[in-house]
Amino acid sequence: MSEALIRVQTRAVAERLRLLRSLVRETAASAGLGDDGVRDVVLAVDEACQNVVRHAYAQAQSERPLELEVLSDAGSLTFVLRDAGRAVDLDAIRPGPPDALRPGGRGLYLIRQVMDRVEHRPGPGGTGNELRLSKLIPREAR
Amino acid sequence: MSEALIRVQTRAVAERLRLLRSLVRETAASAGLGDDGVRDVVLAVDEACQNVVRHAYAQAQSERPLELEVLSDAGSLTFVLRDAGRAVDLDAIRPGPPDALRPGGRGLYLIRQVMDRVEHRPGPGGTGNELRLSKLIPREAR
Amino acid sequence: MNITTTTRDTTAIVSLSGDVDLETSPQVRKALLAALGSGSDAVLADLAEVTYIDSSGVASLVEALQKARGAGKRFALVAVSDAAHRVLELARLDRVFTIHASVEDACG
Amino acid sequence: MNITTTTRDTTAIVSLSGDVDLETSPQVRKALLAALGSGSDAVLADLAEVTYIDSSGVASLVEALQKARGAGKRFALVAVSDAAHRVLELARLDRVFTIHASVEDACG
Ligand SMILES: Nc1ncnc2c1ncn2[C@@H]1O[C@H](COP(=O)(O)OP(=O)(O)O)[C@@H](O)[C@H]1O
Ligand SMILES: Nc1ncnc2c1ncn2[C@@H]1O[C@H](COP(=O)(O)OP(=O)(O)O)[C@@H](O)[C@H]1O
Repeated sequence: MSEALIRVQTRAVAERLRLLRSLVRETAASAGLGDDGVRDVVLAVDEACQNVVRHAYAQAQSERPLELEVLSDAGSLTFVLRDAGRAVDLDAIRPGPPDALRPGGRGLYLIRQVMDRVEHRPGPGGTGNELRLSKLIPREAR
Repeated sequence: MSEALIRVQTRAVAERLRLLRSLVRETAASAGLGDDGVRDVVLAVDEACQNVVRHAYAQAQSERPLELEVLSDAGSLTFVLRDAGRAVDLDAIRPGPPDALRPGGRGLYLIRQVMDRVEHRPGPGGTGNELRLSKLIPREAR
Repeated sequence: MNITTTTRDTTAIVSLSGDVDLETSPQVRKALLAALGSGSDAVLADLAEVTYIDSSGVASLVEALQKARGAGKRFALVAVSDAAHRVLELARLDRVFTIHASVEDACG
Repeated sequence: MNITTTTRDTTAIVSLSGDVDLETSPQVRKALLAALGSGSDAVLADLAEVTYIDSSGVASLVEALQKARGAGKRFALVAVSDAAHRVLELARLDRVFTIHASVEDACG
């Protein structure tokens, strides 16, 4: 049984990412993830949030909801990220290590490197995305 | 015009207060409240949240929603705290400095000492409370 | 939050570090009352490493002070961090407690 | 996030401190490209004080590297903090950039 630790709603703009990171850091640390685990999870969730900021909404769009929910169970921590943009098929985007000399295109790669489980569900009716990022908690910290 | 920076929903239990404090700290710091202002605001919002934890719900109650919203405008930062407990009349509780030798009863006093505006609205139909705590942002930091 | 109790002659020193809040103050209360219940004739709460304290933490200190008075024992705060001092001030308790700069000062 | 550009002989040193994220990386990009556009024949990005860097920050570094190569200039990272190094590693870029332990090492 997983428990919702917290649910956060904000506008998907770059100025909120710092705040979201501090929230992720705090939940990951209290879940027992250790410094390296905390750092990796903060990166992955930030990359996922920043994809919502950059890709989910048209630039001019002022309504740009982003919801982050943190779920915890005995063995893992899951970050569920929801947007209300156009539903996309993220599973179709499976690049290997990104081209060293292309500046962009590293977000999903980093997320998949760092998290133990990545699940994407396009929203019903072509609207919205739900991305679930899970990290196992080391046995000795549970 | 005030802008909602973030809205957070969680269970009103002592184990979530640390996370809420870190969120308050981060928003207060980015709003430009210096170290002392940040520290005071963290205390006030924590005291308000802990009142929800201790007083809003019966101990055995497992559904115990607590919502914290942070609003910002050019001149101030407002923390809106909502519970779904029995509506109370907090304005009726106006103690002076609490008795030095009574352990409890200091929360509202600290909140009123530290915040520039404290507004309480009992919810409609006798259910729920909304507490709005505002802090002015020093002119030079706006 | 970390609590360590050490003894120096007949004085018990309860050192707190981290955030003293609604979640952790019950342990602080327990440690202070245990120290007062032991053979020591004075108890010092060392607040040097306290990064945060709320009204529930302050309530534990007040309760310890009361219990000490009742038992004719000495209770004092030591090396109060800025964060803790601010809250004592706001709660108008900074003059109610005896406060020493250091354990040495308190014992000397 | 703070960016300071200093010059030592013909080398420009862009020192970053704080979090390099989607909000702040545009400034980093601008500072790096400006340093590369100036008269200097080498640019060093000093990452000693970088507390966090995301893919957009990494992208700015990659863009600077590309531009340096195009212009026949040297671009290297210096004193890379643990936080930044981890991300370079995850992005498989830790071997793509030239990395020096210190500005002295890089200039020597
Ligand atoms: N929330 C999202 N909504 C729409 N498209 C997305 C979303 N997240 C990722 N994408 C798509 O996936 C692609 C790959 O993302 P990523 O690996 O993070 O690299 P980058 O964002 O730098 O292109 C993006 O270019 C975008 O087309
Ligand atoms: N959210 C709330 N719901 C119900 N009652 C509340 C709430 N907040 C405060 N109160 C009431 O106000 C009183 C004073 O609160 P406070 O000054 O924080 O001291 P204490 O909580 O230690 O009694 C409480 O004892 C409680 O009866």
